[in-house]
Amino acid sequence: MSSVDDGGLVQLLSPTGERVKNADYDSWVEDVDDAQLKSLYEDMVVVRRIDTEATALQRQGELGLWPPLLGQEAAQIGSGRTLREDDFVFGSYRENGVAYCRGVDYTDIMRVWRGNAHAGWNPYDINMAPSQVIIGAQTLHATGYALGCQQDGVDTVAISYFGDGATSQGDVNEAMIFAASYQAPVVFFCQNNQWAISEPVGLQARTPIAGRAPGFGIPSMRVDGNDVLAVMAATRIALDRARSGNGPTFIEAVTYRMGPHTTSDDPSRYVDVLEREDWQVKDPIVRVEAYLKSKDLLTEEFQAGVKAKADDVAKKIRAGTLNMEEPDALSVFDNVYSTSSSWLDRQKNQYSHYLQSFEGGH
Amino acid sequence: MSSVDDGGLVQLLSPTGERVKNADYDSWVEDVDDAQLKSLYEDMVVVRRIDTEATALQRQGELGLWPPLLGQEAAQIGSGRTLREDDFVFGSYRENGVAYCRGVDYTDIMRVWRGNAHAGWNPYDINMAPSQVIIGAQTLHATGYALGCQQDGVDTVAISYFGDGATSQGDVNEAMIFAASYQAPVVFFCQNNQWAISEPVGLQARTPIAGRAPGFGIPSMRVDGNDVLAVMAATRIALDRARSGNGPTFIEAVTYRMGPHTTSDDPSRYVDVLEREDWQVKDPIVRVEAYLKSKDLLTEEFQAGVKAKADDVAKKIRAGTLNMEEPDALSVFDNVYSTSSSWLDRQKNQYSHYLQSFEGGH
Amino acid sequence: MSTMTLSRAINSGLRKALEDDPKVVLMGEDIGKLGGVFRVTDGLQKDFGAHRVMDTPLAEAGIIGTAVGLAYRGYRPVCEIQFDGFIYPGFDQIVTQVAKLHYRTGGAVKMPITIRVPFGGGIGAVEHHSESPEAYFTHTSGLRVVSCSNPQDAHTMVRQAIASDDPVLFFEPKRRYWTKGEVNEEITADTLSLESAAVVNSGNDVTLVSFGPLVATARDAAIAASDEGVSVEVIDLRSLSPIDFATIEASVRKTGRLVITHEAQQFGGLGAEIAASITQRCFYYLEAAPERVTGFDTPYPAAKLEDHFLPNLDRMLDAVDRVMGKDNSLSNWKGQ
Amino acid sequence: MSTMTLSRAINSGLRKALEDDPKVVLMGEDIGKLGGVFRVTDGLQKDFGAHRVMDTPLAEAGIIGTAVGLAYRGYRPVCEIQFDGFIYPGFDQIVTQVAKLHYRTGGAVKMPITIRVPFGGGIGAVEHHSESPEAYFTHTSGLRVVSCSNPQDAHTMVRQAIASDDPVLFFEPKRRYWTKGEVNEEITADTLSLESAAVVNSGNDVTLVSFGPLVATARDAAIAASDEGVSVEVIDLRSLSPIDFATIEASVRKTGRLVITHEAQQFGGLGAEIAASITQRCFYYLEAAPERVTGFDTPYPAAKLEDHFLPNLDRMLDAVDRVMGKDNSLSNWKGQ
Ligand SMILES: Cc1ncc(C[n+]2csc(CCOP(=O)(O)OP(=O)(O)O)c2C)c(N)n1
Ligand SMILES: Cc1ncc(C[n+]2csc(CCOP(=O)(O)OP(=O)(O)O)c2C)c(N)n1
Ligand SMILES: [Mg+2]
Ligand SMILES: [Mg+2]
Repeated sequence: MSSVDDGGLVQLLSPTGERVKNADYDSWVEDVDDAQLKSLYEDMVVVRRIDTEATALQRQGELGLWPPLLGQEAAQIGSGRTLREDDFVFGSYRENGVAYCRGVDYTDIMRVWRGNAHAGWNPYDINMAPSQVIIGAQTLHATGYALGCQQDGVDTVAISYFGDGATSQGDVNEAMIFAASYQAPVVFFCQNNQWAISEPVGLQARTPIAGRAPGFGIPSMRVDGNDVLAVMAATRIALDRARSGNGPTFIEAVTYRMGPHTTSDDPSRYVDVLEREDWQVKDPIVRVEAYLKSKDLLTEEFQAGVKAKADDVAKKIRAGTLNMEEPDALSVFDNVYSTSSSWLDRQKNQYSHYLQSFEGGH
Repeated sequence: MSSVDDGGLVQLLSPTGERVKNADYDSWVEDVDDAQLKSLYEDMVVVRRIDTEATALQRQGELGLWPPLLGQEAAQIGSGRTLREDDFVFGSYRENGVAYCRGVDYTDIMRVWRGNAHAGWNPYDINMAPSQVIIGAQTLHATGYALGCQQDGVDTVAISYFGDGATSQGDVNEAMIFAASYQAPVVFFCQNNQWAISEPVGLQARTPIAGRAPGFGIPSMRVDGNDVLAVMAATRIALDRARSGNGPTFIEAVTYRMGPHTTSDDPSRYVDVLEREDWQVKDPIVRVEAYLKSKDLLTEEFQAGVKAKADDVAKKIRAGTLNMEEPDALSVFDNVYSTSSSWLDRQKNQYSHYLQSFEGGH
Repeated sequence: MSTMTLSRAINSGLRKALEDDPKVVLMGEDIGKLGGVFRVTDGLQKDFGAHRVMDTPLAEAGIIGTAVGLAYRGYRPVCEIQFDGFIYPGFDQIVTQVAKLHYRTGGAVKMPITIRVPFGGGIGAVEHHSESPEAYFTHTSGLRVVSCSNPQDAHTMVRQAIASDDPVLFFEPKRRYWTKGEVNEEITADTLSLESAAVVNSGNDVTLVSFGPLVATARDAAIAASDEGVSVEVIDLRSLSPIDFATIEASVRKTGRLVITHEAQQFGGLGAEIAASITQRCFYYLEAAPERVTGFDTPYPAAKLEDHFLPNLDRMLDAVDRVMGKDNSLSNWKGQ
Repeated sequence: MSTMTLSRAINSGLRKALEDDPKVVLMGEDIGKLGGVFRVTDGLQKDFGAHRVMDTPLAEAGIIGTAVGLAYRGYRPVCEIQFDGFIYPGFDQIVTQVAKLHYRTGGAVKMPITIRVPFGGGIGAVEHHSESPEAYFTHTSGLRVVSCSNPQDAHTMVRQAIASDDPVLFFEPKRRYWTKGEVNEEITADTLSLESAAVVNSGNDVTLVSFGPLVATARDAAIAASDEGVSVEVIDLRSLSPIDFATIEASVRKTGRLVITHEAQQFGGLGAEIAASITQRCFYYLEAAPERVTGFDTPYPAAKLEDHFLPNLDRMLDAVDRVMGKDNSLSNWKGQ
């Protein structure tokens, strides 16, 4: 179970919604009752709706950019929902579904993409770092944070999200080396969505990505990333290992980027439509829907409730985005340092004078 | 044979000089006849003598620094001797034994360590890059060079040498990723001498280093690095794989740094004498001596010849070092660019004026 | 001669280089099928093959480091860094290897590597997509650094950069990629020195030094200034290292006043070097201290604030007023 | 008060910091049992344990990147980079993360990371062991950069750096590690501003600005100059970013002449910023253009050539002669 490099893929819920038995993983999701299942479903539907709304907002010129998570809902909700409040998340730019699980204020998700701020939220409010644009850099931060937890003697875990492309960066490899060396309580969660912009995963790795970690002395799992239960189980195994002092774990969640890299991207230049269709049938939400149906849980009432929730969130996001306050001109100088800097103070002062010269009619 | 991660160590010659049979590796050294064996022995003795001489020169103030290769003779001679003239070596600073195999002018080995130049030799004269101080950087150069060979359609191979500590650097991991992705004809030769200055290999890697490469899709071998025959066999396997278009190979040569990191180092602060004694009995030269003896090849005449050769090389090195020409003052400005630079020309011109002002009696 | 965008002009320059020399190879993230996120390499992989236009794994140190190896082997790699802010993982290989190998080997090993970097702001992007890191490289001995401001230069200079036996950092003004202009593709790489600045607007009162994306703004500023009776000479540096000081010096000896503008942060930016060097060379000609109009000494801000951060026409004119001793925003400034 | 070497003074400062704040952790290569290649951390792992004085795997990006995570968690990491030339693999984490996180998060996340860098030449070392990379960091907004020149400052400043909530690059003049001086270990971190320069020699004719290893040389130059009747005021910058311009300005208003010296390459070095800024602030007080005495714009050369590369007393005096209008090496120079 713990060290996979044969390309095997853990799956607990088949694309058609059958529950697949797995002796090693089942116990980790046996508490997932009907209510929990329904709520996982709701979360996935809601984050997909957020994604659609954000894409629409971008098309309408209200956002500068949006990186869709379409297709990766199970990977993000399945893992995000297993985290404890005190755990700390270090993601890339695409983990808006995870941020949702962390209880982020909806509007905060949009600040970065509207161009109002570099960080949408205060990391300490939801124990999640802001989006990280430098590919892979956050994996080291997670490792360092985990070292801090270890030194503090608490069983808090750091988790880092990153893509398949990111695994080529030196930082990600160094993060594994540091984590292994100190047995840091960190989870490396790789969403292998098959693409790094236009580059297929095969360019980064000729063998399954999950096969790398064992070479660093880190156990790894390769799971169906479109299977919310498999993702949950794997994440719980990893969190449990970290909490109990047994060090890092690497999870490869095999999924697919159903949309463009970002709203600026044109995947028609490089994605084979047939490949996309193959993945369409593996949709993470559809299979839970089928499973719920097989359990007679997909009532009209339930579905209406989910839809209402999604609509409500979308509405709030839209309103929050449109009503977002513009940053103040002079705030460009704020928070460069935590204390004052003679040089920067002077520069700010001069620019403030400059701005005033217009008001005064220069 | 090709993918080792169980910690097993290939050995063809035991510490006491017995020839150990190995079905997978024997064929790769079956051409090593008595004459070759004797010459391998001679090379190891000579490079050890170079090492001793250089250390003495440093103690006498004739060199600024020297990084001994004491204990690593088999790793360097065993691999260095298998290379073809057109193969290209990218080493660190410790591969002076490999440089010897490449036919370097003896004095050239010393230029860097006397402080006369940043590179001892013209890389194209012996197809070996100059010493590289930035840990791990050369592994990418080897990969790029190998890509060039691939594109040129020749069966030349690039080989990169680096230490156990280097495996923690992002560059080394990226080199493996690029090499695997393009199936570049490159050999990654790691001399695991158990130490990175004062840090034991366990800090860099909790599991055998050779276990990493397979995760990147690169076959690896873990060999007794103090066994010149095992090293030869492994290197030949790797070279053959590269030449025949089957991509990169990783070799971990398990050896021991019997001396200090450099002449500036004080290992008594961190090395356990007992550990050192354990390795003393695994000496790479002693075992070949025993093997030669068992074959009645260790005649007095042969030994005298080897000693004479070693003494001669040492003498030449000493003379070459002491007679090395001092660099010309204005050469500090040479070769920054391959063409002239208006800025630098002016600076050189001014400094030349400055120097003249002393002569003129300023 | 044909009309094309700046990005197309680079594309055509790369194409010529690939045609002219089989040792030229392009490397980078998404430069193949996609043609780069700015389409600068559009169509080149299709025409020259994946071995000459190589999509690389996602690792900048890997890109630069393998380019070093290719250069050792006699190739002339042209590396694309996708955005300015992503050059830092490759910084070590650039500074310790690319810049130093020719010196290290006493001239034995050449490093004819071109590193193309779309740089600068003004496109409303997220963090790390709008930076101007040129000063890190101009302070690094062994590198040449250039930046183009118009389609013709873009075309000619990228060919010169590739033809140069020295490593060249080639900074492309990304917000001007869509600027159109006439391009003569017959100009060969050896026609021009890679070190020469261009006087793009003649004037007598103030010398305004600019490069890359701000040359257009500087020219606009010169026009606006002339409406107020101030004659501004605009210089397009083109080469950022070395700098063609002779051209600036000649101009300042005439005007007696110098303003330098760049998007990069001011402290230790290229403007400091130009101000210091010109002060030294033209001390007795200067009527006022050189002024700098630059980005602020903050990280590049969120998109909604970038119009404040970026030098614009008004800030340039204000600096022109300052060196002219005219009424300006700091006339009544009491600060330290 | 006790007499100690500069390296010992830092050691004692680190010890105090470890004692005073349980959140202070030291990280680096060989800093544990070995005590660092310069023994600056000698004995600290023994006394504070391997969890507070951590030997790290051999990877600078890893060191800085994990320090960022520790800072997120409320720690105050003090990272040692073994030699100046090895900071570049960590450059991306320093520039894109350490420098920007406080700004990125609108002040929510503090980065009280100290990065200790033994820097500069003069010790006869091999390549990459003698560099002065400070200008890369002073040009990076969000970082503070300091350098000490004597044991007392070394002790006080390392404690101030660690106590600062901002990230601080702490450049240690490695060739002065063995310089001895009186150190008062009772001075607490908050006694002094981390931004103040010191006038270490008063004078009236020329202001000579220096920092780190060259302060001692500058003081010697002042003595030599006074023998020739020229009175040189020597300033030790201490803070390289921001720079205490008020102190330099006051001095230059008095002397009217400025010479700046540093070991780093000249083009785009810190000297350019000082010359440019002081020219702007003191234009009407300057009697001559500011002069710079620096390393050459070459990579750091082989040890046998470093005495040429490094600024020394004679080159400083020659620059003093230049700003004084006295006979000097360039008096008859006909170059461009
Ligand atoms: C250091 C760095 N290099 C390049 C980029 C440009 N870039 C942004 S996203 C991306 C692809 C990332 O792919 P992956 O890691 O698989 O994540 P995904 O976008 O698929 O979630 C690239 C190349 C960057 N942001 N940072
Ligand atoms: C980037 C970089 N960081 C740190 C150093 C300092 N340093 C020089 S050698 C060395 C240890 C190298 O260990 P290893 O890779 O095992 O090679 P060995 O010296 O044992 O042959 C270190 C840390 C360096 N040269 N380059
Ligand atoms: Mg991906
Ligand atoms: Mg080693």
